[in-house]
Amino acid sequence: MAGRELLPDGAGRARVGGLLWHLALCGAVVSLLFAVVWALLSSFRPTSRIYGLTPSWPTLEHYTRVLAEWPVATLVGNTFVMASAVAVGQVVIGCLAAFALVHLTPRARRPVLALLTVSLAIPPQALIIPQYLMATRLGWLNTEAGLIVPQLGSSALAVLVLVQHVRAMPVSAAQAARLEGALPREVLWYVVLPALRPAIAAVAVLVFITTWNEYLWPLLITPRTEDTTVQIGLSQFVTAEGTDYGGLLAASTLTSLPILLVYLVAARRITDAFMQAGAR
Amino acid sequence: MTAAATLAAQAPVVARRRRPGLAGWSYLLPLLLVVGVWIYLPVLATVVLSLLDWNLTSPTAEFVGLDNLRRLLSEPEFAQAAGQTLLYAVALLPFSTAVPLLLAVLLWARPGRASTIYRSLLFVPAMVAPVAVAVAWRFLLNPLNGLVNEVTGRVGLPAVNWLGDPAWALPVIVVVTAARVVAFNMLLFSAALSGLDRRAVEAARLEGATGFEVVWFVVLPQLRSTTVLLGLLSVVLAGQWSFTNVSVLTQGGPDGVTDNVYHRIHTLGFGYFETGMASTASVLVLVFFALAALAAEAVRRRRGRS
Amino acid sequence: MRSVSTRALVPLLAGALLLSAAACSASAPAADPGSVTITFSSYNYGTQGSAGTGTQALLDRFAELHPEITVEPQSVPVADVLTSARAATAAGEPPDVVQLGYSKLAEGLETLPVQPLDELAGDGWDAHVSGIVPGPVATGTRDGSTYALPYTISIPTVLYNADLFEQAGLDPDQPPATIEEVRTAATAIVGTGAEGVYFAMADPGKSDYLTQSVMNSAGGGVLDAGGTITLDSPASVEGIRQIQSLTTDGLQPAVAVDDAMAAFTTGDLGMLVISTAVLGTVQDAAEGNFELRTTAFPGFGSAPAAPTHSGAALVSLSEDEARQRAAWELISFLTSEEGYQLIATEIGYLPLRQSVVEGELAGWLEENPLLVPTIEQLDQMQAYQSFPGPRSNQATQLLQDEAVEPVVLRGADPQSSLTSTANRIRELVGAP
Amino acid sequence: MTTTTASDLELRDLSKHYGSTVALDHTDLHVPAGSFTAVVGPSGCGKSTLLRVLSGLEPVTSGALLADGADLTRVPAGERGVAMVFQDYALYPHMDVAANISFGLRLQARHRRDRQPSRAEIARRTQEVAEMLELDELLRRRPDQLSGGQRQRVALARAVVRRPPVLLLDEPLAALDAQLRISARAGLQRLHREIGATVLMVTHDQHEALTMADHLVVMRDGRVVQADRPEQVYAQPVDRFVATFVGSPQMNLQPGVDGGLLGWRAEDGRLLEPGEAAPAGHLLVEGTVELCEFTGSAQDVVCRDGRTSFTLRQHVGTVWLRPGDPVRCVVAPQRLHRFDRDGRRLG
Repeated sequence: MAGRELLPDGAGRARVGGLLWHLALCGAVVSLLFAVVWALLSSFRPTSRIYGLTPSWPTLEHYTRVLAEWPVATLVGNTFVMASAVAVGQVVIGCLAAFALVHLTPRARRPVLALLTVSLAIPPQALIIPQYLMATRLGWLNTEAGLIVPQLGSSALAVLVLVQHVRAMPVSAAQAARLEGALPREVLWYVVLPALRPAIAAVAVLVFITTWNEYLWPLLITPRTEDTTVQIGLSQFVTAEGTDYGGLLAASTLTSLPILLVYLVAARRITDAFMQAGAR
Repeated sequence: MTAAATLAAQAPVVARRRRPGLAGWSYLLPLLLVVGVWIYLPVLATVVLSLLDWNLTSPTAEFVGLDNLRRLLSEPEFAQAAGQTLLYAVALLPFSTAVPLLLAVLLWARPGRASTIYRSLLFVPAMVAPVAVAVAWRFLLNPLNGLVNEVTGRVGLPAVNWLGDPAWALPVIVVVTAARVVAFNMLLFSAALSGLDRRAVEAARLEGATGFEVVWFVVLPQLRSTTVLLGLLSVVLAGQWSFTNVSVLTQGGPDGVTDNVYHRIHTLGFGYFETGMASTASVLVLVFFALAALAAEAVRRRRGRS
Repeated sequence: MRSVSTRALVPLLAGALLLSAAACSASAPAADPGSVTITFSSYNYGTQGSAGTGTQALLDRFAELHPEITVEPQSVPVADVLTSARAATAAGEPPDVVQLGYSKLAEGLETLPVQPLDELAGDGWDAHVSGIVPGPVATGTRDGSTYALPYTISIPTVLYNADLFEQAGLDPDQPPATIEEVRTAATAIVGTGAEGVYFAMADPGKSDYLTQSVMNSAGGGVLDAGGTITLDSPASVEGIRQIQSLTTDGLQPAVAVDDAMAAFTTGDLGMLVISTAVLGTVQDAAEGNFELRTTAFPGFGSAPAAPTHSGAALVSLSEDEARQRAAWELISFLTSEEGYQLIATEIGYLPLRQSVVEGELAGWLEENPLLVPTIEQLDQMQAYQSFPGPRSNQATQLLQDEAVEPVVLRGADPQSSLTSTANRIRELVGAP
Repeated sequence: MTTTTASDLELRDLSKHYGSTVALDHTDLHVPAGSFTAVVGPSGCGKSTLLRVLSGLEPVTSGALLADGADLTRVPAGERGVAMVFQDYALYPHMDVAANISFGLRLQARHRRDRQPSRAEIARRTQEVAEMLELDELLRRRPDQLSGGQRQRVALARAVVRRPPVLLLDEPLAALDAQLRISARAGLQRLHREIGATVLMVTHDQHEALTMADHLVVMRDGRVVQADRPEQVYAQPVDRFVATFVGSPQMNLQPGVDGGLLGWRAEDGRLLEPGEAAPAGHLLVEGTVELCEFTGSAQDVVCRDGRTSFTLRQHVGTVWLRPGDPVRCVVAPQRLHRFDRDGRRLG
């Protein structure tokens, strides 16, 4: 029953409680979003006004210049392909591993999970050099493969989350399927995956966003402009001649739009995915 | 032919076709392959690099053993960075546990359209490009004509050079990083909360528990495992979360007060091309967290909790 | 048994396929015999504003002159130029021509496969190099061979707000020429409530071009001719102390360069002493706020000003014969009269050939006077000095982080900070 | 185990709407103090809503709610002295049995200035109610380590330990298996006598309601159709719906004179001897046996006469009828139930 007050304190107090509730949350929204909104507003201020606080008429000068001189489409395209491929890759690897660790080789669960947990703590800054050398030896410089495959290495978080959800699932369904002669592949496909869909959506969203904002790896592996990603493109606004703030803010707004749109369209499903993921 | 006998005749067919051992490992292979090749092979390389003096381009690299370690431990910058990494971990802890948990509980207490809208808005900071947010903060914190000093000035507080003053720089970086951490963890807590049994909450209301008591005695205890997990994650990842803001806003300055091990490793590796020292620092960080993980595991096992 | 083996291997194949399919997608570009393709790593290429469009104009002009050479530009963030060049070299595919900042040049010469340009040029070398301003060329020369030619050079200059000068009762046509005059002007401006002056010593890119300019002008310097480190010598310390006194006396805001630039463009800062490279950006931002003017870098006491330069040089890393020739063609064009002329008009860096200044540029300089004071000071320009050895860039960053910033912005004691930092650098680079 | 005096509950013209759906429609109900009242009705008749409104978990749309005459309508859930056992028990998963039971008392101690009841008192009462419900060996167990029956008893213990004047039970036996249900039924009635509170039990099982309650309420479409002693409701159903809903097998109905209905209970039919004539004024019903449901002490015989069918109960000792046998039986006039065209009871 939506809208039902979960913590009723009688009519009077509910109204006051309601006001405090809205106040607290509006406070949180303002403090979390203030910088983001400020960045958005500043992207519409003319260069001569961009510094300081004097109000000014909004102008699209930065947007027109960025759209003309900055390869928005290629950068967003490359980044979208990279982020979605890494998300799909990690989810596939994660599901296969989570299913195996819970149903097929439970003995292996403790050591493998320990291995993954420690891998989370490894500073990516340190691995970048050897990873870069390996990727270039494979001829992946300035290629999609170079962007995608090495980032599959950080599937640890995805596996840890998915294992938690597969373990929370009632074991009876999988056992019943196996009794009817289902092969492991079929148990995974028909029993485990359908129940895992919310967790998969949640993990996919998390990985997509984290990969979208990755800076270090694309910087090295795709120096050529046509192959590189948004974050590297954004750093082109920080030049030796000072930072072109207007352009940078306009460009980052333009490139954040795809995720914001995906989120607004799927906001319901993404938050629900998290909610159901929790419910498992 | 008793029923049992006929059943037995069919059973072996089923058993023979199902070989969990082999199938199991083939399911694990993609993960082991990917993590092995792209995480643990480079770790091996890093360990090797930590024993060499090589700057990546010169053909010769000479074995220097623990010389890198000695140089690393002798320079004050690394020790300062390591100490400050723990400072980041502690400072970000409330923003990865208490604050998002409070927001998630508030949203959970009044389900409905309003809370869905608030939850979506509160998740936005996690999606915006880190560079853009950092730049926006540089505007706001400009000591001469930034909005923050404008406001504090009106209230009569002295103007502060937020990013340039060694006393304020680290807290400012923590606050700038906090928004993204709160946004992410708030959603994770919301997920955990949705798994709770709402009937138990109603039962507590009937037993006379006030709103606060319901949250304190019934809801929070059930979220302990999630809170502990997110707390541990925060301690491990605090340095990495603040990395972008440190490199864009302060480059570790002023006087190195905002530096952390991850940014120090980046400076050593990419700024100075001291590959040996950078690798040694990484090995130290890895060993520290591995020991911490083992210690946590031992504590958990001795406490007997499953 | 047979059915089990095939079906169980499906996930196995998936993993292997994922890896191998990716491996073969990196096909090498087919090189057609006639033309040569060279890569040009430039931190100006692709950036917003005049630097990006100017570099593109240069490359288009070069393509007209040399259709047989195709230049493949690689844009790289300014802070990571050396990083990506070294990484590319490690990967066996170094860029043929690199725009490398002077603060990183010394380390680049030690660690990158730089080619001697005079050998690549052959007999045309003397004619080509003679017209270029000698200072930066000297910086790029190591034991007789020149590995780097100056490309986009800028010198620190004094940008000042003519309107604020008038409000403070100063004559905008008589801008300060010495540090003492800067101090008096700043005092007057602070009287009107604005900030006085800001020396951009704490350069975000950790370059020490302004530190060297101050020390040189005060009679000191980071290094002396013999290679001894003299950044802690009395003269050097005195120069830095003078800049610090501006802050302690409230004439200079103790803020970061970005903050000061923001204040200057909104007209809240009287004078900004910074590299001419930012002229383009500041000009756009200051438009309509106030009248922007420039004057030469101030002298210290009676001695004339001795600013050094920042900016970048061109080096070539290609090993292959044909690509070396093509690389030299590009470098020689970019450092030719037409090259420098375009660099000055299109991007806003200094024209490094006197012939260009008197020649085609004369008319252009009338309409764009901002560069004139600096060009007139070209002959006083000192060569940029870098610490010896492969760790020179690290030493420069140490100087800026451990000494210059704390002293100028946070009131640390000049003598002790510079001395302790000098000793750490001596140990680091192994110099006296 | 002493308790405070049981409260008498009263609903006056009470309505509850969820958006457009009407769950309670101007309901009037009186639950006598100390009674064991069962509320029964088809699903969606509003019985669960009745509990949620009584407990305070749902606000009232209109009308009033009184306990011993005091107006409870606006009083918040925790302060009504009303305890409830949920259908799925709703135990606190992270607390052991002892903590689950004593949570209410510990809250009381927190809220009162005199900090009563004391820690020792709470321990004593928890132990006492645990023994009463045979839970004393399980006090350290967590809910997920208990069986369905044990969980139900913990939920009961948790509600009863606070000695509430009113105890609400939401389908308490629904989740139990058949065997456990019978013993639990007796347990609940014994518990009612011991704690002396007013018990209001909601169930969809009319048999359960008949056997356990001393006051039966039949609801339909958000309204109370009939509320009386169970035997009175069984004997004098106020309309066709109550007649067919209460009692199994269902009351036999056949068209009566002038469009009304004639109803008789399976046990009121008397078999005629072969050739015996129907006594005057008695209703004669004829048909052939279709199937027999043997229940140990009796047998329910389902017979068909052309289109209509009826059920006759035979008790042990008579000759058991077999499918296919012809049946002629009569019903005494005073055992007949007459309903008008709208199904309302006549006379």
